[in-house]
Amino acid sequence: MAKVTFFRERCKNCGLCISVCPKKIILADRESLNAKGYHPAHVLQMEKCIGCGFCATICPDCVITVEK
Amino acid sequence: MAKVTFFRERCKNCGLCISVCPKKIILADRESLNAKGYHPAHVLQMEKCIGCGFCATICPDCVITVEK
Amino acid sequence: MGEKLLMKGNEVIAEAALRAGCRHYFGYPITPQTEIAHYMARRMPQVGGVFMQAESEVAAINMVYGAAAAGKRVMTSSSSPGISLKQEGISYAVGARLPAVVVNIMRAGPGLGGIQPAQGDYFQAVKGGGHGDYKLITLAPSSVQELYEMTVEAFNLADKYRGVVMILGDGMLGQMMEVVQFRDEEPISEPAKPWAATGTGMKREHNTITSIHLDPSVLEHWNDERQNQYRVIEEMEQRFELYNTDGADVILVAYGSVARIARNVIKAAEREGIRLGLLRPITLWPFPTHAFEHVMPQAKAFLVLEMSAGQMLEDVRLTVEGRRPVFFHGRMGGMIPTVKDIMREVHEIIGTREE
Amino acid sequence: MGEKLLMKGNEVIAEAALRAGCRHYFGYPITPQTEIAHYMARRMPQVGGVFMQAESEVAAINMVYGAAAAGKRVMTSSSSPGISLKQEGISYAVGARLPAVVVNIMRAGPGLGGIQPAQGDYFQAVKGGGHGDYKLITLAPSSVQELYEMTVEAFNLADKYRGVVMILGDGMLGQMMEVVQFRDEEPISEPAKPWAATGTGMKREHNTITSIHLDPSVLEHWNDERQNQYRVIEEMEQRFELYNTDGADVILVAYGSVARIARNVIKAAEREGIRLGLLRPITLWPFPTHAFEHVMPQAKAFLVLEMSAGQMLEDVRLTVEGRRPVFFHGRMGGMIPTVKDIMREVHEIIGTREE
Amino acid sequence: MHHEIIIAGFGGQGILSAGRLLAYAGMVDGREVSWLPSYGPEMRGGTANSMIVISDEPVASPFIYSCTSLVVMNNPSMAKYESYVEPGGIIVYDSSLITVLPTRTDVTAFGIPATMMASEMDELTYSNVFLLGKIIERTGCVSLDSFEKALYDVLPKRKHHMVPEEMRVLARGMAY
Amino acid sequence: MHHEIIIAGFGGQGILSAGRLLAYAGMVDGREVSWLPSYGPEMRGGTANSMIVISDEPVASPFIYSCTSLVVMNNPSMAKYESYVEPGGIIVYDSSLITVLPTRTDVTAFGIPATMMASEMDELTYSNVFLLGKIIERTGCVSLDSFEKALYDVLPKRKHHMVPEEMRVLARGMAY
Amino acid sequence: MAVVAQRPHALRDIPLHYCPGCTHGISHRLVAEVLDELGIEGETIGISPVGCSYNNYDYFNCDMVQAAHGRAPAVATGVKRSLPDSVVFTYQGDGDLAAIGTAEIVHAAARGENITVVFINNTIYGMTSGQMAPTTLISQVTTTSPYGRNAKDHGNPIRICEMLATLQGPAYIERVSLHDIKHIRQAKKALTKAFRLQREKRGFTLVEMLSTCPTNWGLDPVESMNRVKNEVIPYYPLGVFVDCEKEG
Amino acid sequence: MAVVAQRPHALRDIPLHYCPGCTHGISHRLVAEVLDELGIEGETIGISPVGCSYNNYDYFNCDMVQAAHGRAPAVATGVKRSLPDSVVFTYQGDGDLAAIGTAEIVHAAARGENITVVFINNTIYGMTSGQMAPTTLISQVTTTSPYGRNAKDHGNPIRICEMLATLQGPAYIERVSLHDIKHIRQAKKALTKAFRLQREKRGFTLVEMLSTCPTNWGLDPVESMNRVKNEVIPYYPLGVFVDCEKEG
Ligand SMILES: Cc1ncc(C[n+]2csc(CCOP(=O)(O)OP(=O)(O)O)c2C)c(N)n1
Ligand SMILES: Cc1ncc(C[n+]2csc(CCOP(=O)(O)OP(=O)(O)O)c2C)c(N)n1
Ligand code: SF4
Ligand code: SF4
Ligand code: SF4
Ligand code: SF4
Ligand code: SF4
Ligand code: SF4
Ligand SMILES: [Mg+2]
Ligand SMILES: [Mg+2]
Repeated sequence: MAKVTFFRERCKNCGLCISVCPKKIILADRESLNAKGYHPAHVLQMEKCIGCGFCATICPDCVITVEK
Repeated sequence: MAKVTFFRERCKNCGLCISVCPKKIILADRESLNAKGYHPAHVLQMEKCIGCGFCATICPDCVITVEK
Repeated sequence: MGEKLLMKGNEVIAEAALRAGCRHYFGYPITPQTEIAHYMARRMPQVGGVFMQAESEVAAINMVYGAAAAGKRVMTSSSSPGISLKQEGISYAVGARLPAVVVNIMRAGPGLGGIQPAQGDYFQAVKGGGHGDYKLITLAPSSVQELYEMTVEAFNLADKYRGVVMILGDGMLGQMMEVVQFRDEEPISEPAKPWAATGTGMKREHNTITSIHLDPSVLEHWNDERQNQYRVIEEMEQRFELYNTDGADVILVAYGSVARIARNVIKAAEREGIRLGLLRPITLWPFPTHAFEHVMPQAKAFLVLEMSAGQMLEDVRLTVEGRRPVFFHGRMGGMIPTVKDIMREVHEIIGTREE
Repeated sequence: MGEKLLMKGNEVIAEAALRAGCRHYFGYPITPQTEIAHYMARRMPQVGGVFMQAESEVAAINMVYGAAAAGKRVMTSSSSPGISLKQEGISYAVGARLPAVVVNIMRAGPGLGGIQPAQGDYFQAVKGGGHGDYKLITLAPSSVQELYEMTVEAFNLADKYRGVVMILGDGMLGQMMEVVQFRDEEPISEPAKPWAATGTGMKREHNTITSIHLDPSVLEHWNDERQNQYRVIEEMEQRFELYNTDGADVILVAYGSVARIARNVIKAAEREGIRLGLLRPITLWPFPTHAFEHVMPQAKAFLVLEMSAGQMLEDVRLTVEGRRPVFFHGRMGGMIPTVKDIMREVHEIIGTREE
Repeated sequence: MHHEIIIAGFGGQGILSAGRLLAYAGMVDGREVSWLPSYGPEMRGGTANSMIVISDEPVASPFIYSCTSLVVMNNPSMAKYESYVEPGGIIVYDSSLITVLPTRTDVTAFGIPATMMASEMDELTYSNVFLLGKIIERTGCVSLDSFEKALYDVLPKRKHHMVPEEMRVLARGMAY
Repeated sequence: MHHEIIIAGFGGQGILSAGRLLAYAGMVDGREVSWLPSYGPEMRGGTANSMIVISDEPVASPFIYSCTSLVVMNNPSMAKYESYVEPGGIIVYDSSLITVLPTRTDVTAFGIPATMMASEMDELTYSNVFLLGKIIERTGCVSLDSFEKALYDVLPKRKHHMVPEEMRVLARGMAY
Repeated sequence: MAVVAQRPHALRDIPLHYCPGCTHGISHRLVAEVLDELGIEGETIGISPVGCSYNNYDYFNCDMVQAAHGRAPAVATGVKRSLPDSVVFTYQGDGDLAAIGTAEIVHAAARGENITVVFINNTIYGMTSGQMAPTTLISQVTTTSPYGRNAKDHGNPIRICEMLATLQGPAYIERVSLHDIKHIRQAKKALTKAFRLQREKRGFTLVEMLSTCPTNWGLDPVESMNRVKNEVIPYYPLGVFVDCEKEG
Repeated sequence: MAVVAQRPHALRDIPLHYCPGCTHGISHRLVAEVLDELGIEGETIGISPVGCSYNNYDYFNCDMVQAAHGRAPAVATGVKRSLPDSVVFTYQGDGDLAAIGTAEIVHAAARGENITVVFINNTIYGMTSGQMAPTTLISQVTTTSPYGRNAKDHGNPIRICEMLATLQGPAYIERVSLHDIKHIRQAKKALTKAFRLQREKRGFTLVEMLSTCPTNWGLDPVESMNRVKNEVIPYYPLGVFVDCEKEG
């Protein structure tokens, strides 16, 4: 199983990780805002993650660490 | 017959006209110096001139007028 | 006068240039003056003029040189580092006697520095940041309305004296919005330019625009003529404002944005029963020495306020020449002088003088 | 001291730089200083240094910036128009606190102007032709021997204060030949440069060389530090020569080439029984105010001589501040002041004072 | 009357346009006005503020060292500007973003979760309008009619259809 | 001793190198010397001059307004510099180029057809050496030994073989 | 569990100031990864431009020098000629490199200056609020081409790789894109090769990265990536323009 | 008797200051002849460079504007955008155009600025006494490459026509030579075409003329012509690089 960690204070909710995730499991957290005023991205069903690293590859802000 | 006129005060004795004259009739006048200190070019046997205009074409200083 | 409009200083400069008949603008983007270019980019095509974003400030000033050589009213604008790059071109335009308007909306330096307001390019403007002996008429507006009026004026002066006129503002003036009212018609005076390179039409001797004179005596003569002209300008074109100076204990000397803060200082002082005056140079060159003669009889001391380490200060000292004490308060780096700090200086000066 | 050599001023500058440990030179050709580049082009490869002809003066000063950032002793040279183009880069180098030596062998301006000697870039050098509040230590040698000594000095001062040092000469100094004697060993003091960008080697925090500080208070603090440093320099680094000033009726003030003509004037005056003195600023910034205090007690008047419309004149007036009359004689355009004309001024001054 | 207002937060939160609207409305009201934006190097996300003066007298300096009202939309700006507010003045802040609450007791503070409310309406640009509503309600610095005119004059034509909604948002802010 | 010498003509006539040779020779003689070239923008054909001071005292200004000796190789330079010569001084000119002869009576003038003579030797660079010869002969500003050493020191190695010939040319100039 | 992706060492652990979705962040990470993987962080000196990435000297862990607008190649030349065994790269926007810095990039390339240029082409001046760049596409609306760029007034956009490829100094020039995972990976390959060739002293290397500026394009980050794919790449074809390893 | 060759009207009747045999004089006459023959002297504005031809404003009979070193294309742009119906040409040396003026020539070309550039490539800085230019040939000795230009330190010479031909702005670019009668005639044809296309508002035109600098080459004028033929042309091939009439 893969593990994806988000450094939520760094996220700017740009949506790029969301757009490239082959499993479509990344979403912006509409319930919360980080200090910068963004709804940070997070993974909803971590078990579906295949650890492909696409999200981290495209994230411009080094928000994401992927482990497998 | 062709006629070649040199504006001798303008001549810098660069030798270019001499080098291109197909009839080899242009020479520097070793006997005289113009005010700039150059031996000006002149034609020795004007009758051999074919009025080709080569000399005027290459003269950088507009020294030469060719008529035919 | 037209209706009241709320406009940005930078945009007003652009609009004023258009109203002054400027149809050629060449520039390169830089904060905090970019809105001038944006405005020109929108409006020039509408009025049949030319807006061009040059590949660099160096290219821009040389395009200005070309358009001016062709006899057009022309302007460029930039901010501090960009103006440094234009120094060679400015010196050339002066050398070739080309009328042009150059706007510097100053930011903090040196180097890339910061982008907040500063007045650290005073020396560059009035002493000549380029090579050789030359002067630029340098106008220092202090409100958006004045940005408008001075810009129109700049074009007239450039043509009148066949020289480069600089408008020296700062980021605060360029970025702020204030109410402006435009005149219905501008007082434009544009002389004929028979010297311009517009093509001979085979009807006259060829014109040449050049700044090179290899014969020193010719070049000296050219320079002597300039210096004579400069003396005329120094006599005729000084502009300044005196505010509240009668019976003032201390005369504040400030230009541009800082002069506005000085007004707040005067109010604050009034509340304490201290009477301060303001001597506001509007032309930085020619430096308004006449203004000083006006106030000298009653002035006890001068306090120069600048957003610099003290540049106009030197011109004040050259003018006062030891006849009165001259004090200085300056801020740098984009910091804006505060009323509190200035009042502290005022107290000290008055204390000093009361001994 | 080594043997006597007959050398050209420009070549001596280059040789002196090499002796001062400069192994990096970036320049762009321009009359009348090109021999500096020619000399460097010949010698640098022989000593394992870098001579590079840049694509422009702008590129050259930015290469200087790079080499200085890498911790090297580095120099560029040019003449007036080329120095104008370097203004942005000079301001950046100061802003990034990089030690470097810039040589300006002045010619007549403005614009393309002429190529004969002039001193019209004094303001540009000492007031700051670039944007922002900064100062360059500015050295004004007056002989070929001094070109040598001052060039070595320039590198030491640049490193000592981490700043840009300018050598301000003119076409006459650069082109003339005179006898020079080199020392066997140079008094080089080059401090360690732990701030330089040389690669971290993964052994230290990364170094950054930058001139940008967007926070105004940070940039102001940076500027305040500079101003404090400038005050130290003003105290410590003034250099000047006093010649024949004791009991002089009039003190001539002149630097560089013109100071040599002043010596002829002093001789000529002596023949007429008039005693003139010479105050020769060697540092133009810091301006040698101390020298004036030395001579002020006995000086009756000052006569400033320049190949300009009167630039150093302002610094003299700022220093004298009305305590003595200050007169001026200047030539422009590449014209060199004559003994006769200066003597005429002297007579007038003395006449005036005798009334 | 003499109002000195600072609006501060991140770039992209409409800090500058909110201030401009106020100044414009003030002009429509016939006052002397000035508006001074901060201009950071960053297009989005940097801190931004604008300073507005609305007065019966000519505006001396558009740059102000204290204010009568403060609108604040992020923590750094609260830290920086809280002390600027004159005694008796007001602070209106976005309580959905601000976690470090104002501590002063000589001013009145209002928290409105403006960004959250705007986010719920799916129109983030409304967030500052909520806050402006409160300022206008408490200080009367500009009239509602002028504010509406300002919206029409300042917004591009294609956004004019949003004006009624913006006025409703303003009213919600006033009433919060 | 104090000699102020001007050498003037067209660029390309060796005006500058001739001056440099004199200054160098002066240095070898143990004098104080200076050499100041004019530097025109033109590589060839423009006017050129060099000013040389050879003295027992330190040289004040290398730029001179008058001279004790003048070497002149074209008409414009004659027009310009004739008046520079101090009374009692000398003028040496190239009579193959100069058509406007000196008119002063308080100086001594010598015409030598130097360019023609050099042209006949097929070595135009000798023209100035003829003229220098005359100056040296009349003024003794430098010694012949020093001049010869100057030639060896100043000329590149590959031209050293010309030195004896140059000294002969010099002698011809002296004797002309 | 093994780490698949994380912040590289050469990128410092501080927030980036770029707008949401701006690809500057991606190119930063790629450069840093290459420094890590080639093990050259300690011998590298980077040159920061003037542009949105003006302060990337704060982001990279190697020594950094901030340059005047457009002059990074000259500054890099100064550094590299001083420290010939170091690794020197410039990071430059399209305004910086293709407008004001034209002379400097052309001559660094012509000299075969042994440096690596990371060229971020986002078809606009990002930092100064969206002016037209030499690379702006025809009909693209910017703050200084409000009616859209047109060839008659503004000329056609300059293709830098193609232009520099006519010179003999460059050892390697490639144009890549950052608009999707596949292309990001190719971008990294190109960067790796460029830095490797520099270490081998093969001469001038340049990697142009087609990038986005969501803010000034007026598009959201995902739309911006699509624009690169659909509009930018067709004008700026991807590929290798010079490769000294192919030719030799 | 008919006149075969004489001074054209557009060239003023005063002596030229150039060194003996310098081809600047030839290119001046050619430009003037073209102005005469197209009958455009009266509507032409020429831009003088900084270089040996700095004062050719004295030589041409049309209106002339002297420009700062390298900036002639920018000055020409300012003139042409002010007087769109005039004919504007720059006359620039290789130091002027290919070194300090690189950005200006590239961008004038890229914009398709409707001007004609007469580019005098004599592989050297003539005026300032023979320094290396970007066009100096490998192993050529100059005052700043006293050991001969070498590719490692100085890079290879830049071929301007080839570089500018990658842009879309140019309507016509040709390289010609002035070393003999045949080539001088071809040079004139190229110039004529360039000016004609400008009048037809077809865009940017440039004619590079391989020229000599006998003085700084240390060769006599005839040897200099031979050098052009034997050494310069092999590196700088003659021919048409862009021709809008061929392509359309
Ligand atoms: C000499 C000078 N001119 C102009 C500027 C203003 N300026 C800063 S960044 C920039 C353009 C940046 O565009 P680009 O290089 O494309 O970088 P981006 O922001 O798009 O990444 C300009 C013109 C400056 N700082 N200095
Ligand atoms: C800003 C500036 N830099 C340098 C110079 C000095 N300069 C004058 S001409 C020239 C080079 C001329 O070479 P080129 O353009 O090839 O013309 P040529 O003389 O060979 O015809 C230089 C560097 C100058 N006048 N201005
Ligand atoms: S690693 Fe791949 S599957 Fe997992 S969240 Fe990221 S993009 Fe989606
Ligand atoms: S790509 Fe990065 S910054 Fe963008 S939404 Fe995903 S985690 Fe946040
Ligand atoms: S016209 Fe021809 S043949 Fe006659 S002199 Fe000239 S080159 Fe010789
Ligand atoms: S080409 Fe002209 S200048 Fe040269 S020698 Fe012949 S006539 Fe004289
Ligand atoms: S303005 Fe554009 S390039 Fe700059 S950070 Fe924002 S999105 Fe990126
Ligand atoms: S120096 Fe060269 S280019 Fe200049 S005029 Fe002389 S020969 Fe011609
Ligand atoms: Mg960009
Ligand atoms: Mg050349």
